[in-house]
Amino acid sequence: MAVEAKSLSTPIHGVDDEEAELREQLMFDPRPREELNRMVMESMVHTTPRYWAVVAFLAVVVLVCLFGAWGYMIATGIGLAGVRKPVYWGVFIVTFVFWIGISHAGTFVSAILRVFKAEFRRPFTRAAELMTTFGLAAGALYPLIHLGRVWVFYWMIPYPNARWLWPNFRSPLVWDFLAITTYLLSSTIYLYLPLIPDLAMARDRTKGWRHAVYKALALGWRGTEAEWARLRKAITIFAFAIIPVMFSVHTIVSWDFAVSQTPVWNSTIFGPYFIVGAILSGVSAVVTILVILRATLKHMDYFIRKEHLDALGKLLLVFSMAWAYFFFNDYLVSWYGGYEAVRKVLFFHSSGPDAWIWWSMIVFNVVIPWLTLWNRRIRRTPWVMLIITLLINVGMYFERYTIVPMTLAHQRFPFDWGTYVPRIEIIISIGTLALFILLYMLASRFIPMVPVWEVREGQEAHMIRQIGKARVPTVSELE
Amino acid sequence: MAEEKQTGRWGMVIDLDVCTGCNACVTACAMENNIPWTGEEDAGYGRGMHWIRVQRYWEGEYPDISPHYQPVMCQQCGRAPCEPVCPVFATVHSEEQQINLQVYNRCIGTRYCANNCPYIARSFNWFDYSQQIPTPMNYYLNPNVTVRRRGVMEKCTFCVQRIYEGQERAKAEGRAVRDGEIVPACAQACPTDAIIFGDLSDPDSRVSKAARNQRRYTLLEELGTEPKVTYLKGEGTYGG
Amino acid sequence: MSEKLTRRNFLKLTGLGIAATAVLTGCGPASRYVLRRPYTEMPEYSQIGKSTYYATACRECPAGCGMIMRTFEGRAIKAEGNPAHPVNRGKLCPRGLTAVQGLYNPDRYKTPVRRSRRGDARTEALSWDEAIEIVRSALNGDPQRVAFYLGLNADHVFDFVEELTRTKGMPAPVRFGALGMFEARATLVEAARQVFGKATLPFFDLADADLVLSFGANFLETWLSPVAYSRAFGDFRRRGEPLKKRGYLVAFEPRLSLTAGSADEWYPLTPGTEGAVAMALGKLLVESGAVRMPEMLENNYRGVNVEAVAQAAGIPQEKLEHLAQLIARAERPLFLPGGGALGHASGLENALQIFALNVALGRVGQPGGVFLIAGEEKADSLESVQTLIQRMQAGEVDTLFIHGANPLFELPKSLGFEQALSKVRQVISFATFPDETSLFADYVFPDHSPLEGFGYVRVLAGTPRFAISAAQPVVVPLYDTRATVDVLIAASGLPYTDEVDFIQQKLQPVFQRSGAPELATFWARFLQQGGYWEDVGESPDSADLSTVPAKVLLPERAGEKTFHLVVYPTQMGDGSGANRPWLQETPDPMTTVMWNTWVEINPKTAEELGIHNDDIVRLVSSAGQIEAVAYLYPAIRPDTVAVPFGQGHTALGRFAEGRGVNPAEVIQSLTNTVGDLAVGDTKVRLEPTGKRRPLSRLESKSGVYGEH
Amino acid sequence: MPRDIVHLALFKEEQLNEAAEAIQVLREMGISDHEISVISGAPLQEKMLGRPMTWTRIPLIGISGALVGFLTALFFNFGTPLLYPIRVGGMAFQTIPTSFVTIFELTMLGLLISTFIGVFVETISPSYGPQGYDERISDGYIGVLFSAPAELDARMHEALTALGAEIVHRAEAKKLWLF
Repeated sequence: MAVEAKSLSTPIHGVDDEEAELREQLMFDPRPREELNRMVMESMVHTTPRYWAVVAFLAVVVLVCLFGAWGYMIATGIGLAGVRKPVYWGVFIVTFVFWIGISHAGTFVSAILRVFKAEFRRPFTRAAELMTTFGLAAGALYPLIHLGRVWVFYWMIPYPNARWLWPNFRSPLVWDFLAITTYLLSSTIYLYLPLIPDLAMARDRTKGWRHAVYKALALGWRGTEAEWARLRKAITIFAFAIIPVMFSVHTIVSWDFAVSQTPVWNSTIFGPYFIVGAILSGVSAVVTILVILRATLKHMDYFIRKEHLDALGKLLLVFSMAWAYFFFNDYLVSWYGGYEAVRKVLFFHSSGPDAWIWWSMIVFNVVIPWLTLWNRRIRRTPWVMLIITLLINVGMYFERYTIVPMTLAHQRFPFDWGTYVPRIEIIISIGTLALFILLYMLASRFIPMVPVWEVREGQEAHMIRQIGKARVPTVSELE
Repeated sequence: MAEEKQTGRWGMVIDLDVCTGCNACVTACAMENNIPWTGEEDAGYGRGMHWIRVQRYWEGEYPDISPHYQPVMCQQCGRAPCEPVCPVFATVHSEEQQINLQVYNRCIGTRYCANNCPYIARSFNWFDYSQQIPTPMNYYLNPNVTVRRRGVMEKCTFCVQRIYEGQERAKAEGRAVRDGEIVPACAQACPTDAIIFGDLSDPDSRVSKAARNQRRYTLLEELGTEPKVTYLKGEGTYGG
Repeated sequence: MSEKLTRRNFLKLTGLGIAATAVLTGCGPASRYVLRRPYTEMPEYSQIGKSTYYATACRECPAGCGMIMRTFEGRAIKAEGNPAHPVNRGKLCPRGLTAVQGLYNPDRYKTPVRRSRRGDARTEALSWDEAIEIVRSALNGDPQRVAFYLGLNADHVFDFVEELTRTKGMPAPVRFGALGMFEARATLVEAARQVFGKATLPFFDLADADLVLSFGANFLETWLSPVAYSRAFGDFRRRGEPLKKRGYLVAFEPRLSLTAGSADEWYPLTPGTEGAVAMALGKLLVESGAVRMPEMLENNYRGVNVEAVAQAAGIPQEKLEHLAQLIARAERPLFLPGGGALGHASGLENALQIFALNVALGRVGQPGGVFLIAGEEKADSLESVQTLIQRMQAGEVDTLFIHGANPLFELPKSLGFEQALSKVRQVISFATFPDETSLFADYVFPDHSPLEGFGYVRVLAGTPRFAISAAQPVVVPLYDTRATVDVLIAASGLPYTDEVDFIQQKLQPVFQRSGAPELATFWARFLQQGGYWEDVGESPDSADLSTVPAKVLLPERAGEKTFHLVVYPTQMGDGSGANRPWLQETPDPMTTVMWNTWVEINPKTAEELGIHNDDIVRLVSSAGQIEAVAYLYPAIRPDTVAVPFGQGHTALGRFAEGRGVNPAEVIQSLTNTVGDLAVGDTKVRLEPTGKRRPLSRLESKSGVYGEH
Repeated sequence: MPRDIVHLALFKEEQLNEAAEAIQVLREMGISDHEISVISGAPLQEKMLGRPMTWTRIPLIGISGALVGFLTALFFNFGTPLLYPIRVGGMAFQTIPTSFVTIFELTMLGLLISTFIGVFVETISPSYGPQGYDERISDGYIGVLFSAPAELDARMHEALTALGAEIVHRAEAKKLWLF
């Protein structure tokens, strides 16, 4: 069969309507590498006074709400938080799980979509990976913040004390420690590896301190065949290996709850349920961030397009359904089992004084996505997507709130029930939210937010082919 | 360590038919074990440090209503759910006494053990409550019991300091520990003697005999935690 | 190399090695024999020294339990019960357990002081010489113008003051305390006197009874000798030989107390109908023909209308019949006349009727029956206090000495003690604590804390045997305090060298009884064992039923808008326990409330009045009004509200001040025929205030009451 | 032997075919493959340019790391409880179900960390073949670096320019990293 293929690298003349529509997609709207480089470099160095004002504000919030409040709490006692008997874990753990969930975005987008060659991933893998790293950084603070004696946190690290006593490797908290360490390290590396060619690009285009830093970080990258081959190999290893690590992290987080004897926590489905929830919240957060980046970062409207929101919106719908499936599965089985303590907890989830949290969770996680995301117009409208994804994340936060303090509050002895009212937790949680945004904002002016070489690679591999009478977008096997 | 002979599986029986719910055990425990008070607001917000508490439930409707008392403390589980979840071995099983120990020095305050305790028997030092004891009231603090600082978990120890003292005394006198020689503060104070404490490995001890009573049950038996505290059903449900 | 390594060098090297190891590991060679363990062991597992144990008497309430105080390096550590003591047999109640928190309370008086303005917390320190001079001049004035107000403890201070007033021709001291007031102790003594011919508290042998009907006796918490009765209750329930039958407890109380909570049957009767219920039971017993009783009683009972009594008391008639059957079947029934029954206008009649049932069933002097206590109870009724107040009002008192009591807090405000106090020229308090009364004293000459001084307590309630508890100092006095008896001896010139000398003289008759070879031996044993007691008790030989009335007045029921008020003492005792943080933090057994005062209201009543849990309600009586937090208590009559006594201090140190309210503000000063406070006859109105203040409770409201 | 001069032939992004051809030309001129190296701004597969496959030890390093992690985990799970036997929750000192978690995590940690270390070490270790760099590479240019004896200069220039290459004579090895 004679097929006429045109590489999109060369501008096609005589564009008809069909092609114009195709050109709405980034991959079919190629620009020369030089120009892409320029756009990314500009986005990186371009700042406004408003940007700095926001950064300064966030820095103050981080200083006061996170470090100030935390320091005060270290000096006075964990009692400043609202935790109590029997709700020994509260918003700290809720926020911890939330951030760990957010951190699933990067790996999901970048590793799973990479493995499955989902081409729409290309422009925002880095944005998502950054979320992973910063989400983990924010989340990993919480096991420390929540400790009663944070100054001896290092006793959890696997090393023997003076009397050859090691940590307890049967404790899910040690697993947590290992898993989070593994995930934090590997996701940071996974962020870094594909960044090297872009750092080299930035190195070649900067002077002064930026040049020095990029030079150091680019590891002398020249782009030789060996370097590319190594990178490809490493990225492949990482892409395949980091997926189970990602699953393991949130599974272990779920085991913190599931291995205990607490009613409702003790559930075998918690692992996948948590993972699906994490991906739902992570992908939502990616959409949120993409919408914001698109609006605030220079030239981003070129890289991030409605097609991406559209694709992610579909993913969100799928994950919202998956979440609902797992949630219902967990709920039904627990409810049907009829164990009294479990039924009590479930009753209090949906009918207790804090039931509005549970109901909001259902509305935000299921009702709203299901009612909206099936619609292509909605999926392609950035501000609507911004609202929907923010709500999904609120819903996911509420899910964790339901699971942690609202479950602990009603255990087997009704005499010892206790309602939990968060106190300083809220301030510290705001502090880490600010920390996350601050880190992200700073990174956006320091790290090329778009993996130029990957976009370019994709654009080169995409072409429009004439098959019969139609022009069909295709992807070459080039990779 | 296991090289010593297996005696002294300490256990307790609480006869709910005799328990009047008077809370003397609560006070006695606090006075023996240097448990700090927390004040009105914190105590009301579930931060009371009581190692033992008397759960009071109501049964029936007025006028045929009666309270049901159940003193609950750490049940010293044989298979304690709190123990394996601690990342730093701060709560461990004592092979000698077969009880559940809390090592304050090692505790880093993850509070996982308390979450995993189905009996909600653990108290956490949310603040430096014991530092708030004004001088000279701290004079009465028991020198044999650690004064806990903030950020660590604590719980009933079966008055392990008394167990040790009794064992050492018996050893020094070259004899076995006599039944009833070692009593924790709660059992010592209990005005109706509803709390019986002793060695479960000795079948003739008072506690062993009481634990074989037909009215016996353990709390949340279905969890398989193998508690060392046995309750005897109250309110006239007599069998043997 | 090896051939050059001589044995000598080898040893040197080894030594060096060991030394190096020792230095490196930071321990000497002994570490080789020490099993190194990580911190799986707490410091609890090492014995750091030997404790010293002192037997002494618990002086927290008048029961006189034996206490063993563990001391370590001169500090009192832990109060334990004295296992040998006949009253408490090794047990203690929460009050006794927290005795050390009283001893080491930071708010104690530290020196003798003069107060320039009454009610002002500011004082100026005096020396003991000046203090004694002041007491001396007060004692040397007109003996008729001196008054002593002492607490309820039957201790050596009371004996000394009695002797002092007798010698000097002063009016006899008033001995009165809140615990006696709420259980109408004088009424009980008077009833015993009338029936058994001896003014003493009766002892009820709970342990050997098989059926106990308690008429408002909260004997597990505060009544007479709670630890003794609690121990007996344990035996009563867990009985072995000869009855082999679990004791069965029936309680008649308008509000379910701790005791009623442990009862097998609880009848919320109308306050004040206890005597009538006793009569109705007597009548039913006579009718059943199962019991033979003195004719005189049968005649008495004949006129009882059981139906009317059932109606008035609010107990269904068939329940009374069921109870009569229970009694008829019981081998050893026992009837307790408690404070709830006695603190009414008809209190004496109620007491006599209840005694009559005991007599009718032949329970006097029998195992599981009523005994008389060896000692003589001289507690005063409220009447003596009223007399004293009248004297004070009339300006007939120049100097009022107060020891071991806090009348300004304990007495119903309507008695007007505070106003009367202002008419007294000079008030001298021997309080160890800045309590309300001592705050209005011109001089405070602090006594030792009970754990710092010598003394004794006559056991007047907890055992029928002759018993006297010995008190001895367990620690060196913390502050510049002085034993009140010492001060009074020095000031009065009575022929004793000091307190111990007085105690020993006073114990001469006991020493004679004991058969000890010499006083020193007796004294040593007395202190070492924590007292002196004999094995056998007395029992009343006869009972005189002539005073048992043929008719008991049925009290009027609470009106549509008014409620019976039940005021009951708690683990805080007479209120002096409120400065012990651990008594405050020990939950109230029934409500699990800590650190505050609550009003118990039946949930149905509360619903009608629109009151919710944790709402602040106002209680108004003709005597005054208080505001306290509502606790919807499911086990109280709908026409009754109950308030615990002991909180609401305006003084008494940091742990007590400004906490809760004092129900003494609303108690009407009604008295019964004996002159005891008819505390159960106070009626109050309830008014919601619209304010809220959550109570500090151990229980979960939502878990226990299903309330969010 | 006098040092050969290093040349850099730059091709535009889309001149991939020409670059492949140029390599072929150079090879025909007698310049062996190891004297040529290709640098590019986008990943090019060796096959595209007809170049021999580069060989890397990264998978090997990664697997060794995984093995180390696995062994560490074995020690953590089954060794450390014996160093200090402490009984918890009625469990055995060495529990198999819980060990899988640690084994998995540490194996993965070993694999991923060592993979990165492999990349890092291989990247910073001196590479053979002609050095040299041009900043246009990161603009997508494809650079063919080769060292050729001086006598070939003219021929080579001609042939490569004909293919559209821009020749950088004596391409300098730049100091691109810290050392």
